[in-house]
Amino acid sequence: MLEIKDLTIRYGNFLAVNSVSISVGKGQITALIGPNGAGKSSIVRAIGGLNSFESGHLSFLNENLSNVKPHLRIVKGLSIVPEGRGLFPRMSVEENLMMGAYSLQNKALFQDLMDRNFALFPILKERRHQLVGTMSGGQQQMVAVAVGLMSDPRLCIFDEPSLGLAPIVIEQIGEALISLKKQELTVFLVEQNASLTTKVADEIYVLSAGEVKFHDTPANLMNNKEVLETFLSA
Amino acid sequence: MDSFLLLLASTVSTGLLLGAVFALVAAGVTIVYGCIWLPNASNGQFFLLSALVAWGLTSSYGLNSFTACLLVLIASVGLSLLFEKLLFRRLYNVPDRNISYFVITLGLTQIMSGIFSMTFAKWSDQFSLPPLVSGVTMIGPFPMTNNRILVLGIAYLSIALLFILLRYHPLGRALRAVFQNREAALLRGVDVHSIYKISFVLGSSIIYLGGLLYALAYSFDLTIAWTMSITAFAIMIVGGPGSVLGALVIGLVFGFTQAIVSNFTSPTVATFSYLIAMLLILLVKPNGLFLK
Amino acid sequence: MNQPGAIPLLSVKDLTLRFGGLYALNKINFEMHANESLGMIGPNGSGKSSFVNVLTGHFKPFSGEMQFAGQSMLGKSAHQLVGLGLCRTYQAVRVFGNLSVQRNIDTARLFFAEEGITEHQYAQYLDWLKLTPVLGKTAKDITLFEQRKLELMMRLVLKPKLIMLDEPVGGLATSEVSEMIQLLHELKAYSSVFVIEHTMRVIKELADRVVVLIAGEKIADGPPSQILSNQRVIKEYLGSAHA
Amino acid sequence: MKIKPLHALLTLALLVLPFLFKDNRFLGFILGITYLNIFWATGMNILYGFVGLMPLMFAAISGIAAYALLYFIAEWHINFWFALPVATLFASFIGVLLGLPSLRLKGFYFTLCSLIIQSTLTLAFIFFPKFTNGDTGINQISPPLWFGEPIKGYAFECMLALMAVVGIGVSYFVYQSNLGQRFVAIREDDVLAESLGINVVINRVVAFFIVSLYAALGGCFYATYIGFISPRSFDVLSSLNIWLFVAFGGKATIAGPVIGSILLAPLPFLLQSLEAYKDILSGVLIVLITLLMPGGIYGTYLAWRNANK
Repeated sequence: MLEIKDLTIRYGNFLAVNSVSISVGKGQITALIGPNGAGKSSIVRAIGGLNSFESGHLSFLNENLSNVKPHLRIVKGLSIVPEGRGLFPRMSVEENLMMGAYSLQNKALFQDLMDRNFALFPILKERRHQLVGTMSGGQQQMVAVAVGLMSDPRLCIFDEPSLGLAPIVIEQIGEALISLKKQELTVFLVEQNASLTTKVADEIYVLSAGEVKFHDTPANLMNNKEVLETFLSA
Repeated sequence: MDSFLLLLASTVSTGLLLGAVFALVAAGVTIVYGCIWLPNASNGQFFLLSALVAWGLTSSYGLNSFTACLLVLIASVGLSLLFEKLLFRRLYNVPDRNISYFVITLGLTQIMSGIFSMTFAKWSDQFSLPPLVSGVTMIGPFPMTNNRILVLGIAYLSIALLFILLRYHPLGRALRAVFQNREAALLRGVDVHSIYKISFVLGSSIIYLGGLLYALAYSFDLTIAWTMSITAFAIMIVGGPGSVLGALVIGLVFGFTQAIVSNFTSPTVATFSYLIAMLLILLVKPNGLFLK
Repeated sequence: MNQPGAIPLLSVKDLTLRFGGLYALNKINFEMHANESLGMIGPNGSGKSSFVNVLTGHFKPFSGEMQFAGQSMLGKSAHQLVGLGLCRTYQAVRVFGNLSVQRNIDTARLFFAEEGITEHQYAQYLDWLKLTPVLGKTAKDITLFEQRKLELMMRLVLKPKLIMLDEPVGGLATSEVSEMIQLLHELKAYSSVFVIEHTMRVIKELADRVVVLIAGEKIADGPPSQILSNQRVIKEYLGSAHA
Repeated sequence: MKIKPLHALLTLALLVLPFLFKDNRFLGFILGITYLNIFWATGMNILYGFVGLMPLMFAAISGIAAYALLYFIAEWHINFWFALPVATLFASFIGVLLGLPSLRLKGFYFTLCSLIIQSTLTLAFIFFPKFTNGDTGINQISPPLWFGEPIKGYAFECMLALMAVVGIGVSYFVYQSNLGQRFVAIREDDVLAESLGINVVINRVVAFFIVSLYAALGGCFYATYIGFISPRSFDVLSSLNIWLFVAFGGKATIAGPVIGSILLAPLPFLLQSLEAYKDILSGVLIVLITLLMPGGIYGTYLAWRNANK
């Protein structure tokens, strides 16, 4: 569904990402983990068109993303929940969800998507009129996930959803991701927290200092001492 | 006794009207600043331009005020698009573009005031527009011209429409989204650059409307431009740069201040107080009163 | 390791920093002596950069005491602290991009004007950091590694007693990282070093002692080997019980 | 401090010119005005070019100095040469106070704040007629005496030429000195400058004091040279105009403000018939310079020369 081939990103002379190749299969949860500063967010920003990149090839549903204007990529079904959640603090939960559906072609789906999100995160229904800026980190993350789903995407990319969240909230996010997989949504999860990813992901890439060091299933990675070592002291 | 009541009535009606005009112009300035980071120092010249052109149409072409104002508003959209394309689009991706925009609009102010002094200044030194409608109606004990009532109506209707557009219409929501989180709006599918264009046209049109409403209610001269620029900036800064609610509320407050103050001393004292208020807010609470 | 009676180079007692209700730093305590080199690690948002900003006078602490070479640091602004011998670098490399490398260094030498470092020392540092070939270039046009070295040069001419290095290897290619670590080893001869990183890779080779900061609180303080096996660190760092 | 042959030639030219226009009062007057503007522009360049702040309250400081000078001369009955230093220091002290917001605000917010200060002071000039004789301004200002003889005409132009050259010299000295390097460091990155031991606050205050001296001295000589001042001589447009000379010529260089003043200052007088075009022309130049040539003439030339070196 999403192919990244030899992606290289440079800020001035700072090499952030060094010829990284990742492919995200349909209906799967593919994860990319690595400590912060490893270049994960640069990859997500390049996919979203927020960053230019030096070389490499990005294709979504085998269409070259470079030919698609950044604000039209969501119409193709690619929804990104960026690092820092990408919310509108001085708007209510409901208005944030409406912005999530800004690019929705078939407006009839709107209410159905809202109901599905309220089912996924019941708390959002009670607090639909509350300003998002006044909510806790965990609640904001739920709104961010819901906003990502409001455009009825084929692929949803989550950039560090666990950032700054308490462990129990991270569990809830994990459960939500698993239930999304059951609804055949393809997910590309970019994370720093290894425990969340190993529980939900089907395939994991480990990134360190801008280069993919490992690519394996969670089971093999668990008992691979070397991964742990590189990851902890990467 | 009733002379006091009359004074009170006229102050209230002036306060209401000035308040609405200030609120509209300040809202126009703050929308453009919030969205594009463009502090429009020539908003007073825009304000004056629409009034003068409308005056030209009514006095030398004999059009009635209504058509003149309509023509001005329509033409202003073209002018705004031209300004946006020629002057402002070039700097959209420059991070600290607000200082360059500020200097460009100061240059624009000088160009426009030069043009006015060579054209309109030569034709007359006092300008006003013929009333939209004639007659007087009594509101309780107070007489009020129908024209002023109509102008007040249009002014507050426009404020209401602006508020509804921003609060409930998807375009208004997209505008606020771009202001609150530019990149997130882009990710949700908002074409940010077209929103920049729309916000500049919307902001400028509101300023042009303010000019027309003022010209319909009061006679004015060329000095109104610089005073308006300073007042609109003061309202934006005190209300909070980018906060339309702030602009509307502080606009009304300043409108009433102007009305009350100019009854006792000269209006310049009011301008003086706006400057001091702006200075204090800039130093003490740069985010203004309404921006969290 | 250090004579018990010696005055610590840096001592921090119950240092607390609050933004509104949020505790960025909560009662941090530790000491550091001149001949020691210290490391600090902590995940994102653990308060590392707030810690550096408080110590170098960019933020005012809410409460607590900070002493540098026996003198209190409270109320001192960043440039005064340079006078005491405390300098810092920034997480993102920070040089005067539009000025030449030579002008960058000269700007740093302004501080001491006459009684600065001797010409001999200056030439020695320049040669050690291999900056002579790029002196004429504009700072933004040299490689990131050279910019990092320029940052070190600009601190050394200030005759520092302690340099706080904020993620000194950030953004470097793997080959350059080992070269930088070697440089930092040699740097210890000229000034004490305090390295802030979010992983152990650099710290375990440089620091005699490591302070671990999580959510604004010091949860561990000891030699790198001990830290690596500290259950609480691994648990906090890697998320729920995984190791 | 090496003096390049070009600079020596330029200085000599500036000093010699008044003799050439000795009898032609019209051109002589334009020359005098140009010198004054060179002096002002060189002063503003220290803040705008070296320290990186755009002080739109510059003309107000000149105004304060001019009005103070006339007040001291009239009330204390002292002659010009005693009143000058007092008025200049008084205005410079106020100039430093007006500069304090720059310790908190930068970029656009500082420029906006300086615009507000300028507008407030212009209003103050109008509304405190006791000192400024209000909107009508003060005329028949007597020129300074030199051993009993009033300095007028070409003699004044020689003095202004000398003042301009001294002004350029001082700014050249500041630019070369440690102080100038600190200013440039603050302009480039004031947080980094602070962490390299530069006391950003004190250096900004010093910069404001030096620039205020330029503004104040210029104001005093402007008043006695022109013989008439009014609030309009020291309003926002005057500050913007001086800024334009610096930006048009080339900010952060020594020659820039001089070139800008020489090219632009005489225009309003030479285009006497097209008076209203003055505003339009300077407005168009402001827009073009900001959009197309931020480095100004000399700045762009320097960049082009370095690029091809």
